[in-house]
Amino acid sequence: MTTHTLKYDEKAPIPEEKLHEMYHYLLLTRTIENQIDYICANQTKANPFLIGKGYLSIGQEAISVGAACTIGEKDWFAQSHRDLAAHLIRGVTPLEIFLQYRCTSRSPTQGKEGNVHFGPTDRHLIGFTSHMGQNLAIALGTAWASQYRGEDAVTLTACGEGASQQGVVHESMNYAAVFKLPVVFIINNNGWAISVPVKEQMIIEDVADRAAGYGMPATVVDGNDVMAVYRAVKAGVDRARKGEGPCVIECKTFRMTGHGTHDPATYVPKADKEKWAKHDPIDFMKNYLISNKLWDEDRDQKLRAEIKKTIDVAVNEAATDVPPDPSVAVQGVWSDPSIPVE
Amino acid sequence: MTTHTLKYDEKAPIPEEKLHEMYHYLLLTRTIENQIDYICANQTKANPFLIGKGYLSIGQEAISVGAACTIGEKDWFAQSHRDLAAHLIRGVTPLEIFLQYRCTSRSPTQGKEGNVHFGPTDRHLIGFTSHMGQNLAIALGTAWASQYRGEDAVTLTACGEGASQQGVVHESMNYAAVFKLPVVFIINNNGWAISVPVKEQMIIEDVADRAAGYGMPATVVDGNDVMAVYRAVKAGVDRARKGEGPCVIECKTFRMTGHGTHDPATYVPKADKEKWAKHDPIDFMKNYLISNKLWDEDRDQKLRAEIKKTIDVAVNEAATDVPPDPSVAVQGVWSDPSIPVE
Amino acid sequence: MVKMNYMEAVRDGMRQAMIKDERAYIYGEDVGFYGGVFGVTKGLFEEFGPKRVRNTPLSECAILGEAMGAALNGLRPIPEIQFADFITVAMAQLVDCIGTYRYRFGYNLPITIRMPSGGGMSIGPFHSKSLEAWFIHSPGFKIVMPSTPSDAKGLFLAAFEDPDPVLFMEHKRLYNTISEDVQEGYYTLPLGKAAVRREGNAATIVTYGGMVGLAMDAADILAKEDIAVEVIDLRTLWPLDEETVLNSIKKTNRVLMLHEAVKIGGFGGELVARVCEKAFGYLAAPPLRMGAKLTAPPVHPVLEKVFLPQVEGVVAKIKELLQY
Amino acid sequence: MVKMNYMEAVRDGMRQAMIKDERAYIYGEDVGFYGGVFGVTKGLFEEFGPKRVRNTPLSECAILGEAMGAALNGLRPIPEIQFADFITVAMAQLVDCIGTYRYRFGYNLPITIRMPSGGGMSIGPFHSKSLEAWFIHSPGFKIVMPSTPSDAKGLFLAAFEDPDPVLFMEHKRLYNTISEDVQEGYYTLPLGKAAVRREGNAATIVTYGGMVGLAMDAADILAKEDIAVEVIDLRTLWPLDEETVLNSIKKTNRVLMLHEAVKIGGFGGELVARVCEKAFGYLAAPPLRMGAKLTAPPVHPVLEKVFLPQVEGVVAKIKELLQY
Ligand SMILES: Cc1ncc(C[n+]2csc(CCOP(=O)(O)OP(=O)(O)O)c2C)c(N)n1
Ligand SMILES: Cc1ncc(C[n+]2csc(CCOP(=O)(O)OP(=O)(O)O)c2C)c(N)n1
Ligand SMILES: [Mg+2]
Ligand SMILES: [Mg+2]
Repeated sequence: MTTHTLKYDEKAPIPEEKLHEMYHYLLLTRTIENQIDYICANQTKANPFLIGKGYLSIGQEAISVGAACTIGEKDWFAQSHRDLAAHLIRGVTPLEIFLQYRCTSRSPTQGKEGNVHFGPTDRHLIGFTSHMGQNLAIALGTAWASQYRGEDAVTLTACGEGASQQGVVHESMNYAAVFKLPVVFIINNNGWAISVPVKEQMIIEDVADRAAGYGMPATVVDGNDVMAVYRAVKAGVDRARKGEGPCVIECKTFRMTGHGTHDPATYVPKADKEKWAKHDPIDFMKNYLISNKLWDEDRDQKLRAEIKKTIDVAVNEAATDVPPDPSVAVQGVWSDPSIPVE
Repeated sequence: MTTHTLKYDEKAPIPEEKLHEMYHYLLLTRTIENQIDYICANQTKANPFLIGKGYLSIGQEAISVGAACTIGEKDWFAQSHRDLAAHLIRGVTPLEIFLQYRCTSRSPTQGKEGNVHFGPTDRHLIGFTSHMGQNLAIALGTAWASQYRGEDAVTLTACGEGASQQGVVHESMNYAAVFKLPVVFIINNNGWAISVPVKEQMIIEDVADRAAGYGMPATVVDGNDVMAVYRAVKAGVDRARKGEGPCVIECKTFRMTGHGTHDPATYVPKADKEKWAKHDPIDFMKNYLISNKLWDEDRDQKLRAEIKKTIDVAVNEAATDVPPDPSVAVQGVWSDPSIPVE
Repeated sequence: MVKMNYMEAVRDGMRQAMIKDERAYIYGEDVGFYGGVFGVTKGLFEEFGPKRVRNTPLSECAILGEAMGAALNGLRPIPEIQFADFITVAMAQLVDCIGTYRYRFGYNLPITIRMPSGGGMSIGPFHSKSLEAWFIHSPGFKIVMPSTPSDAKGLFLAAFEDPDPVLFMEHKRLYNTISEDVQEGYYTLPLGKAAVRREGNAATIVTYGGMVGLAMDAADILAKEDIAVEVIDLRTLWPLDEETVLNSIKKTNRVLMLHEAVKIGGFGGELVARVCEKAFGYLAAPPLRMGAKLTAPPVHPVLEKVFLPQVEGVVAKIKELLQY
Repeated sequence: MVKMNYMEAVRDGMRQAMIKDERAYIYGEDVGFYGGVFGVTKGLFEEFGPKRVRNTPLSECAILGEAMGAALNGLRPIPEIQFADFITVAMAQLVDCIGTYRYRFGYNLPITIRMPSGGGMSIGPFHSKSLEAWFIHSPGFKIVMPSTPSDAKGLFLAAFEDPDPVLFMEHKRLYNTISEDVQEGYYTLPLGKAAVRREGNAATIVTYGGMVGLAMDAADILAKEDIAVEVIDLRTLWPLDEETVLNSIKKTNRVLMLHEAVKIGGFGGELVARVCEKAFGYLAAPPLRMGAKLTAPPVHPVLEKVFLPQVEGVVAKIKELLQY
């Protein structure tokens, strides 16, 4: 085979502000999602605060944080359904997130969409479609357009290991390789596709092994170590930016919640969950920062308090929003509003 | 990676009758397809003898012959559109082939289908659907049913290198590996998908390299050496029959005709064609047989004359058939003929 | 008789098929020990074991390909497409391979494809759709959309026995919301036979699946104004029980076609056109339709209410018919 | 004016778009140096080079995914689906991702998807279909099915300029069979405007694409019996020029909806239902439909003739309308 492992310096220094930024987003994401989880568990069915379920990234935030922190405004992120962090990093506010979940009048998707079916395109995110791996194909186009115009923007795109068994993922990876598109494919391997464990989805250990079949380099990283994710994705991004084509980065992690907030996930072996709980991405990063004297408990308390306040403000603000106007339901299918929908 | 090359004895002896059988089918297939090619080139548009175009396997017959000769009646072959030989080996007669191409009243598909959109299921072939890689997914089911009942039947399935860029092929290979299905995936890599050369379809050399990404063994063989194909596929079949799961066998060959009989294929570099012409699967086999004293010119002449006669008889017989009765057009959608189609 | 909700009835249908016929097996994403994302297959894994109740990877093309090959090789597969909406990733296997096989090659494909359909649950664009119109326009399918527990079970077993591919489009909003006494053991109800759910002579509502309840509610409201609406539940969309529909229209002379699917390009248009072709002279008013708007199904209930037909709308349409 | 056949007109449309707008590019299977399997893109590779006229692997999901991403990132992609029939392998990208994006997220997708459609060429089940009814039932698409070279060019350029995804379903049987004088250079024709191809007051035929010629032939035959049929060519199926259709029916009081797609569940049903809803009182006879049978398109011409509408059938239907 002509392909190889994506090489990068596993000890490459990361600027201190970047480390702090990543830690901040880890905490921010976790706190928002804990809040969503809490609300979903406690709201009444008759008068819910949030509509529908939360599909959370609790325990696997480092992937989205590490990845999204490697790129800039001009770049794109065609994200998965567990990429709340990428939204925040690309400028979506906690208020927008809660409004999106509330589906109320000021929601960025006007109440037409809910929860993770989101991704404001003006921030170079791609609205998520339920059929899972589809954003990998869309990433081909954002990347191609950059290449077409001779720009050096890159596109990140992500999906779960479950989605990676879909046909569209195969087509997308091969196509990216053929046209040497500036795409970095990120696989969030969290061990489960709803209730189906990874061992029943594929018999190989690593989705990353498939990259060789497209002529791309790949690597597997600890998805709960945000610095490892950052370094690997950054290497992929740098390569892509130089015109060297796509690559695959598989991030091993674990889904610490149910598939959605409705799912108690009793099918997940306790031992697995406990093992991964000991390797929480936030604790891991905090330990790293503290033991390297880049952080202390005092600042930590302060940051957490600040984040809590931000979120409280966002939730309170979101609470004031009202249901969408019914007329919204029939608007926006076409640019020309005179085309009938009935 | 946990996977490996499919190992087999590249010098494994092949019984003499098998060698003769394979040579016979190589010649029979070639002669039928030459006849189809000739008819297509010479018939009038207004009153055609055959309806539509021929999608021929000229120059790559050894793949279908070598593969189909490894299995028995109880086994299945979910074939590609260049597997005429497999049809013949599984008992379809030259007359049926010409009737199928003529689309007349006695055609096995009653004139509803034409040319390679064929594959009588009672002979454990799967009717071909144009969307290319689809038969690989259907092979999962025939194989599963055998496994389910505890039988040791295997299923061969085939597609081109072009089709192998489709999503369905990815899903099928992974799925077969997960359930350890008795399937042998055969890739006919003939260098072209209509006018698109393999270099524009993928940047790897061998489709077979993808097998590792599913945890299957694979091998690449000279697709114009029928003995090599036979040995490799047989190894895959034996493995599958023992319950050891699927594998991939890529057969390198070259499309010596246009994509169809309508296509002069002026886009194919002359040098490539000339190179492969020197490695014709029939000449190759004939040389092998003669130099091993298993064959002589005399027998060869006789066989060719016999085949020519068989085909002349078939063509003449097919010529007597009449167009289908118009009523056939609206029959057979459902088992219950009273369900309206209008 | 045992009281069952709609979900339990579908499950019992599957269970009876599995008990009776060794060739039956159930598979799809999450249908194993999890019992499916709605719980429909709960307990079947324990009862029938991993060979006959099997999880699959997220690979719908492979799932439907398997169904076809397994049916050709003697089994009677019962695949699940987790939400009908997701069939879009496997349309070639469904419409091109499965739907046309019998016509092209003459072999039966006894496959029952379960596809939970329909909306009204605030779960938005890709978990709410009713796509039956696509499949009626495609040759080769029988299409069942039951509206009651008894029908769900009896029609499931008829679908299972049928030699042709059947799309069994249960309505997920009904799973836990309706229950009734259901016959125990194995029984079938004929495919292609509509049910007159309520008799009346003022106007006819032709409907099916998730909209039968709404039609009955509208009929209740109208009954208070002494307007007697006949409600026909098609149960099987194809083959269509045209006779029952036409007979009703010959009596009431007014008809509303009601479905949850998008109205534009929906099955209602086919019904209207067939009625025009076969009973135009009986029509005292234009045959009308109600269905969803031509948008993606929106999430917020306020919006989804606009998207989907509502009872007031049905009542208004019937009055429109009467006042014509 | 230059004499062009239908294929040349489509090609010229593309060429004009490519000249005028740097954001335009053409891609798909075999569209490069080969010029496409029908020859529609012939010469464009040479003129615009490999970046703007690009072959792809056999990967329709990737092709349409690319279209969407490229449109969001500022380009104006012109992908080709080699035969409309093959769209079944990429329905999720088309219907779910592309079709709903504007409604859900508010961003335009200026994509022109070329999908050669239609039958009558003895090329059977998967190279002959007319699938427009599926897309009319799915939100977000404009659908163009031109019947003349001038329309093909002018409507292609309008589709290209349009901010929304347009399905441009050219009829492959027309490629070499019709030609006419076509305006040179860049021009557009409005989407959503039907053409009255022939005036008449006895009955109206509403049709489009490959069936316009048949309707005109039938009108010729009927004219000999002094029956003046009005023929409306919709040109754009959605948005629908309802006004032109209704105006004609108000005049003729009799209408036949004619299309090449399967009749059952086809667009004809939608048209009939809309006419009933909006002009029932004007109808002197039941609005009728003609379309293909609900089978796969068979190969042999004798069978395909039964499958597709024929001129004698159209004539008979019009007489049926008149004799009602
Ligand atoms: C085509 C399709 N089939 C099935 C589903 C239902 N479904 C939603 S999420 C999911 C599992 C996804 O697993 P993975 O890709 O690993 O992502 P994770 O949820 O683990 O992050 C499934 C089967 C779907 N959304 N789309
Ligand atoms: C889904 C789909 N897209 C496109 C086509 C048109 N098409 C027919 S054959 C072919 C190329 C197939 O190449 P390959 O699989 O290598 O087979 P070969 O013809 O070389 O044997 C294409 C693109 C098709 N039949 N189906
Ligand atoms: Mg997962
Ligand atoms: Mg090939």
